[in-house]
Amino acid sequence: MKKASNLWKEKTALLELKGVCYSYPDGTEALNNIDLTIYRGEKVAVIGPNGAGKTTLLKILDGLVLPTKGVAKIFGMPLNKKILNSKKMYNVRKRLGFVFQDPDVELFSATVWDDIAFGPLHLNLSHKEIDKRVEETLKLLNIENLKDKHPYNLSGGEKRKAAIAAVLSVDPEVLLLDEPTADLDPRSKAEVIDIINELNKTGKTIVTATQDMDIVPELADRVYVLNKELMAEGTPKEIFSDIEMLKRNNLEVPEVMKLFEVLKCFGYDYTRLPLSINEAIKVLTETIETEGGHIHLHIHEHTHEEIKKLKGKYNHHS
Amino acid sequence: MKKASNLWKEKTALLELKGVCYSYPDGTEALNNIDLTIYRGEKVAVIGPNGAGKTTLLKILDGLVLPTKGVAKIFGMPLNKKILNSKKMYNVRKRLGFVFQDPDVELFSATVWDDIAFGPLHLNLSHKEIDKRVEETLKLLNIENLKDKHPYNLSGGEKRKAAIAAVLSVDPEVLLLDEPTADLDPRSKAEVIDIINELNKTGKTIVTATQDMDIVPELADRVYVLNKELMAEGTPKEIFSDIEMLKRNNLEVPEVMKLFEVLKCFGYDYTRLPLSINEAIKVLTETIETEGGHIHLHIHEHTHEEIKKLKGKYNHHS
Amino acid sequence: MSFTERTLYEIINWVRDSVFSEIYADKKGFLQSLNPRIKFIAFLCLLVSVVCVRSLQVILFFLLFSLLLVYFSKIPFKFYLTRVLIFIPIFTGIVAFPSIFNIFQQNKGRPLIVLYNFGYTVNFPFLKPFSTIEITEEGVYWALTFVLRVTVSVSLTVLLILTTKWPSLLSSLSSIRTPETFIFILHMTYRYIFLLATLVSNMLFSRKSRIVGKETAIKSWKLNANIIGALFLKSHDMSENIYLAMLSRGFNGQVSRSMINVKERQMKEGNIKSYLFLIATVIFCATILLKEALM
Amino acid sequence: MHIPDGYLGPLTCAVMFLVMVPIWYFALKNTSKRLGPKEVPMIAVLSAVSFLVMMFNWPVPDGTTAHMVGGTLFAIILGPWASVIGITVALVIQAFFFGDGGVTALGANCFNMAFVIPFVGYFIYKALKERIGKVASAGVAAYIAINIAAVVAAIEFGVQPYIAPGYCPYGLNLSIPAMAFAHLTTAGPVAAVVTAVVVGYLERSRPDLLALKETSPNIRGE
Repeated sequence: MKKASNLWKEKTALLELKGVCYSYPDGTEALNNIDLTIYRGEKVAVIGPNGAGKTTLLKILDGLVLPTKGVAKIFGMPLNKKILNSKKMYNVRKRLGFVFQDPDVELFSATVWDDIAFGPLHLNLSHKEIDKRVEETLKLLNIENLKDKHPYNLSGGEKRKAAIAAVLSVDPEVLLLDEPTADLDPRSKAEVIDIINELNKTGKTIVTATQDMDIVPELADRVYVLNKELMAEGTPKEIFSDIEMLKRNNLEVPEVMKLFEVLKCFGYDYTRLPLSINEAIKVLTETIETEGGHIHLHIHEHTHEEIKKLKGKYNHHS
Repeated sequence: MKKASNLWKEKTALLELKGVCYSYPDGTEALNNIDLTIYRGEKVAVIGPNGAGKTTLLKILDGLVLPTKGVAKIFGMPLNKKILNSKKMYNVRKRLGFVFQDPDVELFSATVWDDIAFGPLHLNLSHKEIDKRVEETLKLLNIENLKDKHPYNLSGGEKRKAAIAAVLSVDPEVLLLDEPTADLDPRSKAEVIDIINELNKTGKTIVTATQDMDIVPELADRVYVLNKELMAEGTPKEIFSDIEMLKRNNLEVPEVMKLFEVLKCFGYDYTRLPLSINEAIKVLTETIETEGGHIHLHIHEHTHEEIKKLKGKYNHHS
Repeated sequence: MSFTERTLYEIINWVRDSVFSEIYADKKGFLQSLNPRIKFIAFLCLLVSVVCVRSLQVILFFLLFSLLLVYFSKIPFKFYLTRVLIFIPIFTGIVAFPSIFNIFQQNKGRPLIVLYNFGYTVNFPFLKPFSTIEITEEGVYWALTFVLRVTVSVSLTVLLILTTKWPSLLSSLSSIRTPETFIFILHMTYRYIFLLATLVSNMLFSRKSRIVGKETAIKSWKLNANIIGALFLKSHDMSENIYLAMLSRGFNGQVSRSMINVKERQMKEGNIKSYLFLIATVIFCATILLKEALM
Repeated sequence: MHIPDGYLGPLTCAVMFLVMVPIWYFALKNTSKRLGPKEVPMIAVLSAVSFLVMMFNWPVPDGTTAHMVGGTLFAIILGPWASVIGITVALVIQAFFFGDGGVTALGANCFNMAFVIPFVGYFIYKALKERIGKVASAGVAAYIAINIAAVVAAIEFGVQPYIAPGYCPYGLNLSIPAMAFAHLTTAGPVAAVVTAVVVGYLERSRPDLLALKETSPNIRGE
């Protein structure tokens, strides 16, 4: 496993897992020997295939489930059964927000307003303050129009935003998101990504579990690859450079990266691999500006061979 | 709305909708004035945002739900309430297979074997024939190892394959798939796409409803854009060229296309817009071979301006 | 965590993890090797006999028999005993305890220990008039019989479930002439319990994750009701889609030959041994019942 | 309210099974004839819900717990005959899962919870809903139904000491007050509150589920 870059060492660790294992009561192993740290203000993504234990990991980080082995420290406090059932957890939970993959699980009240007010109702706030909180949250996510609707009647994108709002209303420091873009159309996806990034800018720490590789560069400064064990850790760039490792774990790289590797076969010797369209534009501009004004694509003697290799490298198709 | 290309007119129409409208019992409109034809042997994709009515459309095509207005013809037979409840429908449904988005809805028996046998059991086949059908289907999808498992012990990818198998065992001519790659990791996604294309090669007609733009070029020769009404129809290339229309409907184009448009800004004048990595390789090779051995990328006077325009064109982000 | 949450969470996880895991049904022990339908009938005989038997000694004999079966079916005793005793028998013990005292008995018994003599007749609401508080011989004997009978019944039921896979067990019901529609619904219910339990468990998790202060009992009742409402809605929707999926695959409302896979394989499993076991059980039960009847 | 194996003597068990046989027969006949294929998965899924609902144990002031059966709710949505099937299914599974509600006592348990509750609940709801509204009548119906069922159960095991010793040791003088007290004060209110809230919830979000019966009473069966 790769080591965490030193950069993060200086930051405050908020959530820490040490040697964490988790088995279901029937003995099936979900997580094995996980060491992981989330620092204040980061955007971290946990990526892995179906059944890799991503959701379980988030549940442990949220203090909902205890590891069967190893230590989970939340805000510096090691969790145990006693603490988990004590009133101390209220303070911990206030600082953590967990958005479940299935928004239906999050929305069980009669109206969206009630769901958003659910958390603040436990904070001993006055009615007026609760009102204010809810209104602010509605505004933040731009869903004021949904407040009186029954969750049952919302579309997929609206449900997702309502679920995020329901968690945000307690104003948590850390936001744990399980597949936040699942089942969303491209527009709703973009909106949710914007919301998450906006929240990160206001200082919230973001942990996202996902198997959608295309959103990783936008949603993470740092990535953990999980497949029951931690397989790798690093910046998105570092992770997406190790295609063999990704393929072993049923994952892949964003499409833009693939295409740039194709261009390489045609003789484009880029300085760095872009992960998104915007980065691609930057990289192209840079190369052209430094390489004497142009990039020259051509078929050289190894092109066909390299392309063949490349196809084999990326392809999950048999 | 664009017109269907003439090519398909000569083929046999299997499913036909004429002026189809659908409203939910509470009055909400789901579909409005849909004209659509599915021809024998095609691969068609129906794309649209959350809540566009894709699932309802498939249900109508499968003869599960009657349109509130307009005519649905299945294998040339116009449906009405009487036919829908008559025994004739069993023969019709035998020729149609519908894979629901949620595999849990499809897998209601105690074991995968039983789920796959459910369809054939209702065809009045002998036990021996049923056995054979099930075994063949298991083999076709390469899931023999799952046959005795309970549906709740399957992973996401396995569930999806089991659900497809459960529908395939009746050997339908037309396969209607609702978001077949939802919730799958990249590897399982690739496997499912392979299976679908394999089935199409053996002569099955495929209709896929999806909001994942990246799989559309692989899963469709022809695309309908649905957003309560039909917004457009054409080959994937035609559809993905109309970015304004896609954006209006909360959709977007595959990443590879976006990047090629970026290359255009840098002076690459490609002959056609590729939709996938493989096509991109082909296009690049062609251009280089015809354009005197190379492509020349550079910053010309309009590059920056064009890129700015391009970004605005694609972006759903605010 | 409140009491509600804890019990809910534990029960749901218990359903999810231990009941559905079938660890012991996969072991290669005696009961596991029997044909499930024949085993099912044999166990019904045993259960009925236990309910019919009067004497304490004979019930003990049944207990011994069930423990022998536990041993030969390779089920760890510790696990087995906790699973059997923890719920019903302990509860029954608490329920039965007062019945050893004369004041809670219907019939007058021989006093074993006299705890208190009032010297006059006491009238107490719901109770028969009494003048002493005593533990009676009959009271102790019948309380013991009661508790033991309950324990043996539970023990047999647990043994049956632990050694049989659920689909086989439910299909076995058809061997006692249960209608196919009913068995089909049973199978589907069983299938969706797991799915809905996962859903409920996630709803509870999501609630727990957002409870950041003390919750009053009334509030938690109302909330649970909301969760049940949401569960109802989601299940209802799901059932409509299941129906359409079934319809799409040729379902015509007639449930016939629903689970041939399980059933057919059952027919092949260890037949001779199973019949021997059934015959032995029937002889065992019949002898005991006859003997009692003659006594 | 689940009566385990060993609480009831062989005679009571046999009688209760005999009573249930025609009820089951009519329920199945009614279900397949009147409800149609659509209700098969619906009954199955709602049985699963009922199974889970029975496991929601609620804390009550005296330190014990109570649970509801969901029978009234089931009957309001699917009609009483479908509820007989649905709750029986849940009870069969529970009998095997927990040994809770015994196998030999299944007849008795089904009579109390799968027959008495849905029928009493359904008819009270039907009689009251025009007068005091759906939510309130659902609560009242659930409260009365669960209490009547509890008393029926109390009679079943309260007669044991008169028939045969070695089963449930308490006579009617004790069993009826004990069961009635527990259900009047604990399980009853829980069932009432939950049923009412759920009906309110459905009224707001899916009124069609509650209205179905009114528009087509004969499909739902009575």
